[in-house]
Amino acid sequence: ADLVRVGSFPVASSLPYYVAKDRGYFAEQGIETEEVRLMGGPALLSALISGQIDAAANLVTLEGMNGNLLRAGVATYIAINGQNTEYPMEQYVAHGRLGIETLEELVNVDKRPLRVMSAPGPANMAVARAGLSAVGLTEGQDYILNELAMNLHVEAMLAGTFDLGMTLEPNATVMLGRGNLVAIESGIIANRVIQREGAQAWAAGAALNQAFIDANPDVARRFALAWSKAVDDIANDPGARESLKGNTFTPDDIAATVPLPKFTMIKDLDDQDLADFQTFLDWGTELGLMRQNVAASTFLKDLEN
Amino acid sequence: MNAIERSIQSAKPLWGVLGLLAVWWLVWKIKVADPVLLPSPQATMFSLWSGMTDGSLWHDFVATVRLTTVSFLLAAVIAIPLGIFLGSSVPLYRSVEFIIDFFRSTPASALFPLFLVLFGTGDLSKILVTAFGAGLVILFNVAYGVMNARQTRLLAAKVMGANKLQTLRDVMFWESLPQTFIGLRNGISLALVIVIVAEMFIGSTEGLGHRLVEAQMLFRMPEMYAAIFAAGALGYGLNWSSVMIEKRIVHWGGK
Amino acid sequence: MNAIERSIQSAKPLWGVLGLLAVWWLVWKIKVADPVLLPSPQATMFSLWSGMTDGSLWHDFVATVRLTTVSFLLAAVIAIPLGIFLGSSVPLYRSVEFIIDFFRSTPASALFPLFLVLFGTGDLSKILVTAFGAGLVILFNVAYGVMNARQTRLLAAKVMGANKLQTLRDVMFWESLPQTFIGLRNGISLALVIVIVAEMFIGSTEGLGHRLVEAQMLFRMPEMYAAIFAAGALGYGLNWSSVMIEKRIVHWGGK
Amino acid sequence: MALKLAKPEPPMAPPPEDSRGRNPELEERLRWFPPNTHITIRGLDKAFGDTTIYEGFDLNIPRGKITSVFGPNGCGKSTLINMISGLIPYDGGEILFDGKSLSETHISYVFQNYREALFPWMRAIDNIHYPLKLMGVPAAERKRRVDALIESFDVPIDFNAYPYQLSGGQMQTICIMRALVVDPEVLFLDEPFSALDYEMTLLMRDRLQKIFQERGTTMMMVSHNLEDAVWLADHILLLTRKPTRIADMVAFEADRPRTATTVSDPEFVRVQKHCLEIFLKEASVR
Amino acid sequence: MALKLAKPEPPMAPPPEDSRGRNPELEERLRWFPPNTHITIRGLDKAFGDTTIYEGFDLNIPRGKITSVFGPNGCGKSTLINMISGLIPYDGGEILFDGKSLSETHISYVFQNYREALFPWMRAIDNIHYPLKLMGVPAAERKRRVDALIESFDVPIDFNAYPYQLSGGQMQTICIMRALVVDPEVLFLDEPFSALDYEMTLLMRDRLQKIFQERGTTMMMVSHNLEDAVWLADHILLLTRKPTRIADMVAFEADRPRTATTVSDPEFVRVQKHCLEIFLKEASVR
Ligand SMILES: Nc1ncnc2c1ncn2[C@@H]1O[C@H](COP(=O)(O)OP(=O)(O)OP(=O)(O)O)[C@@H](O)[C@H]1O
Ligand SMILES: Nc1ncnc2c1ncn2[C@@H]1O[C@H](COP(=O)(O)OP(=O)(O)OP(=O)(O)O)[C@@H](O)[C@H]1O
Ligand SMILES: [Mg+2]
Ligand SMILES: [Mg+2]
Repeated sequence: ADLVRVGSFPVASSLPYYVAKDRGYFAEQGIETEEVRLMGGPALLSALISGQIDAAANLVTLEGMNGNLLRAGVATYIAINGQNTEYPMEQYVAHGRLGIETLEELVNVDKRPLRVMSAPGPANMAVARAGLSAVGLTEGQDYILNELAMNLHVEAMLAGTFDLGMTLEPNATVMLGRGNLVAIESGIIANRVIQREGAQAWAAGAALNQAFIDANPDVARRFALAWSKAVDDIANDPGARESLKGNTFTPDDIAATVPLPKFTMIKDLDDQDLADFQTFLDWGTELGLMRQNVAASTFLKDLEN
Repeated sequence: MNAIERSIQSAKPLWGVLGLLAVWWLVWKIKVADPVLLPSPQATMFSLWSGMTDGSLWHDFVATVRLTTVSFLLAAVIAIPLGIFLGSSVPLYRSVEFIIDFFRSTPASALFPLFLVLFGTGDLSKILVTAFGAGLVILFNVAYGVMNARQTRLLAAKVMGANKLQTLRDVMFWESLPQTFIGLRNGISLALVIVIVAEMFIGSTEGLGHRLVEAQMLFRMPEMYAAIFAAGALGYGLNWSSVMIEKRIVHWGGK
Repeated sequence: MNAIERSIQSAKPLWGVLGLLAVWWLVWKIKVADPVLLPSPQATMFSLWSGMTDGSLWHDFVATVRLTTVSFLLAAVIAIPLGIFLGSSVPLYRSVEFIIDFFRSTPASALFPLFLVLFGTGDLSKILVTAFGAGLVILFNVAYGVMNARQTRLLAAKVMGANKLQTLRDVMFWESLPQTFIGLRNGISLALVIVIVAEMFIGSTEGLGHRLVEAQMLFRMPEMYAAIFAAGALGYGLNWSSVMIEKRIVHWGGK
Repeated sequence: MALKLAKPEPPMAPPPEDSRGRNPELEERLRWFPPNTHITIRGLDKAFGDTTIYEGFDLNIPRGKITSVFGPNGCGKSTLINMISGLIPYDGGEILFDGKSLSETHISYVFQNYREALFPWMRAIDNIHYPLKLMGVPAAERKRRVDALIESFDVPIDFNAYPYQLSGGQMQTICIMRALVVDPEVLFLDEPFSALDYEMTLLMRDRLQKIFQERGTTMMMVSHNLEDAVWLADHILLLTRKPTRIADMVAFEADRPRTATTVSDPEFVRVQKHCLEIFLKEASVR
Repeated sequence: MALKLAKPEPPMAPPPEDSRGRNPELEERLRWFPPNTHITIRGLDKAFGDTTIYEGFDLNIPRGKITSVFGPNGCGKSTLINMISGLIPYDGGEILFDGKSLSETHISYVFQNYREALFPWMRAIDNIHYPLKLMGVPAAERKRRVDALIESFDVPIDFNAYPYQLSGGQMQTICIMRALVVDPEVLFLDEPFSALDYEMTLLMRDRLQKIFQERGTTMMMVSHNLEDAVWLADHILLLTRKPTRIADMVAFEADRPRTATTVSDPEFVRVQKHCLEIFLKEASVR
């Protein structure tokens, strides 16, 4: 079998990889995968650039595109994940003591400045800021934003250290099930950055290294096919969620219900999706999260044909 | 000293364990922190026990012990002779001190990217970054042990015609031995810390660090604290072995 | 020793810096690692320079210095007397050794949740977790310094009628001072490490750790290595201050 | 094992007599402390591992007298005064101080190991000041006493130097001065002149005698120099090889102050000769 | 500043004569090394900080003789032999060894600080073995030599003890034995008998003389005991207070082997008295 080294960050967004593996879709395609666990984007991107892995099961698109600007094609996406209110990923959770249900109600809260927590990294911080400035709050004056490592989110919110938190799944589901916390808004990028009804934020996805694709075009094609099959399963078969257990940081008790992003193969993107993706990337560039503009479609590859 | 006294003597460490558990229990009891966030010692000990007996915690424990031991031995084997050599000449040490203090003061987690790039994502990277971190601390302690050695002993060796190498091996090594053991104990704890952090932040599929992060992400608090407790107890155990070895070797301390 | 010799002498640390940069340059030049991942020293130094002059790096640098200093001083003020006290009685030390070795061997990052829950995410948490970690290392070194003190000196004080407190203050403190300084230097580096790690993982809007993690996320490698370099150099500087103070105080080392 | 406190209390008021005119308290006291005894050692046992140094060792150390201890290397002289002064524990028996307990008695000790007994972090002068500081003597008074002592010794030492900057003999001199400055009730000296030059030895001998005459300090001095030992002593305690016994307790009663000419005194010569004979008989292994 | 090597090479082949029948090499050599000189010191300077110890100090140490050094505390005796044996640097002047350089010469040194000079991690016996090990003597031969030495000394010491388990005198004995076991060409002894008892001192004195007679070792011994100093010496070097000068170099030529009765020899008494007079004159500050 052909070997593909896959960098995986054990979160729900990597689910297609685990489904394809668990259900033998890679084996069907004559592919053997070697899983390399790496915690987070920078490590995945480094490993892609240095050729230690051929694929990343889940790489944030802003980070991947940043990598592409340094070395074109290191993160060539074969599938990307959409997230919005329907497919919640990033979301605001408020402490019950604020007594609010929507982000807009924050203006009525007396407490100033609010203590706000964000998922770590400049991109997440920017998302958090985007949401708060959209409802008219000013950083420093109305709120203090702290970034916090993902593994500390549940504790920090439950302990009441923060009034408001911009967290990701599955942390949101875990914390909402346990304490005096209220879900406020999900799909923040779609709602507050792209600002189009029904838009998807294409914030992450599965990527192959272009060098690998060039060297093994057929392996890459079969890899994409297996991936595609897993994506279909996830959309249509709730049983596919079984693969969350044990493989990812998803508690078993919420595996059946935890929200998942909309895993989408490149061939299934329409023009509107590409436009939304471009809007997202441009926003990143504007904020300095990416060093320069990049055309959304350049590093998206439909390998299935 | 009779047998009872002796067994009370040797039960000393138990007081430490009990003290720790007692404070913990108290903190938990008076609800300084939400019990969901800080589980009771009982619950943690139960989780520790079940994790050890069902083999899952035991497996991670063994994985961490293995990595720590290998890294620590590698560090010690390189750092002790090098430390004696560098410490034997103050000007020499001063000229490399920048590098030593530089890397001693850099978090291992900041060096992970570099080691990942240079040595890949496997255990090798973890072993090397750990040995590097622990080795520097050992080196630093050994070198200072040598620099603070009693002059008369060095002069005695010199006048007997010991050459540089013999002085290093027969005098400086022994003179610095009490300090070397302090360095080894600093190093062994640090090795454990770095291994765990590496298991936490470099991807890992086993080890206490991996277990810790997983328990944290899955919000299994007793399991998380059980992993921490296992790590701390392991650290104590490794230190204790070192004390036992030191006791047998360094009989002249303070004399 | 004339003026030129003396200035060569005092330029010793420079050799360390140059050596480090030279090895780095070489590694970069022969492309051991992809240059995108490991930038050249020139590029890094340039980023360091521009970061320092445009004030952004400088600001983070100062924030880290502030936290480190406060935490370190807090640690030293508590750990030195406590270490002397505990070290003055071996059985006493043995009975708390478990706790000391336990926490010395637990990664600070594993303790973040606890400190976070107890003290929030502000600077207080960071200062306390840092002081805790650094304090344990200082304590450990001081206590061993006292335990390895020369018996004759203690007996001399005893026979002169010094009470426990006076022996602690006038003899054990001084006898353990060379070891205490080694502990302080271990502690100061560790304090810096923990502060940076805390800035990386506990919420932070400034500091070298925050800068490091941000540069890493944005994949700005020269900026990341500039932050690491700044941290390492800061560590060296803090150690150097400690050596200078030690030189003035501990004049009798090895005699 | 900690040191025992003095057992029989000193009779402050005249002790009560019983019906038959006997005074049991006084008798008990006299059993322990024959008149003029300062320190009583009874049944002392001490061993290091398998090596027995003392076994059932008895000794009375007279009050207000100088007792010289003379014995072969390794017989246990340092061990003995270390036990008396409470620095090392003993395995059995009793060491009792008449009048006050050890902890209430002001003792001074000049260590055989003079190098390590000084505090290298203090200048020589501060080393001498230190025991006074411990006693809580105010700074001005302290300075007065130390200055007086230094003046009376008049030795060419830089008192502002640190111990490790001094020669062996200078260190030993500082050790002696540190022991004397506190005006102790009991003074132990373990080979106090071993590193001193000829003149300095005579000076120190003389100083010790002067202080003894002025203050009546009980002194116990170990010396390998028989001339020094006899010259200073009221009694010379001669010890055997280990397991250590008392070979003899020789009195030397020449008038004080003794001078340079005392050594040619026939009594001095006789005592010295007698001691040497006993030493050679008891100490020799050959 | 490092020690200089011997300057004039020893004449291996007969030195060439120049046209006028003179031999400049030999002349140069004789200027530095008068016949029978082993170590030549010329214009030696040494100061510690502001305190000058030696300034332009000249000395010839004869080959195959015992030179005793006698001088007041702190005059610089230890400093002098430390400089000669290359343990501490000097500020100016030259110390030259005739024949070989210092590094080629086998020297032994008995430190005044006998406690720290022993290695506490080795048993007493291993401390004695150690210098032989350094010389690369094979184990069997080493054992033979050490055993022979121990037998010839016949002292009641537990050679399996660690140094810190020994008494002061026992430690010093081990130090002396360690120095003697290697059969050195030059032997430095800094107050080697200071902690020894009467009998042990006589024994050691005697042993040193025996070794000296058998092997002709050049010896330089510091002692504060004039009897020991004169008894052993061919020359007694008398030093003044610092800045240190040579007060006198007194010869004592009594036949060897000298015995216990030598000390009543009129020549011995005369030399001892003469030395003491000079010492008291030169050393006194009062
Ligand atoms: N810590 C120890 N462990 C084992 N043996 C010891 C220890 N200390 C002393 N000894 C032994 O006890 C004996 C007495 O020692 P001590 O120091 O009292 O002798 P000393 O009479 O003072 O001799 P010196 O005149 O040489 O100073 C010696 O034989 C020594 O070997
Ligand atoms: N490291 C030093 N720093 C400053 N001064 C020193 C140092 N070492 C020695 N001295 C001084 O040098 C002088 C000579 O010291 P040295 O030890 O040679 O004397 P010595 O003749 O051996 O005396 P002793 O008979 O007491 O052993 C002394 O006055 C001493 O104070
Ligand atoms: Mg003794
Ligand atoms: Mg000397």
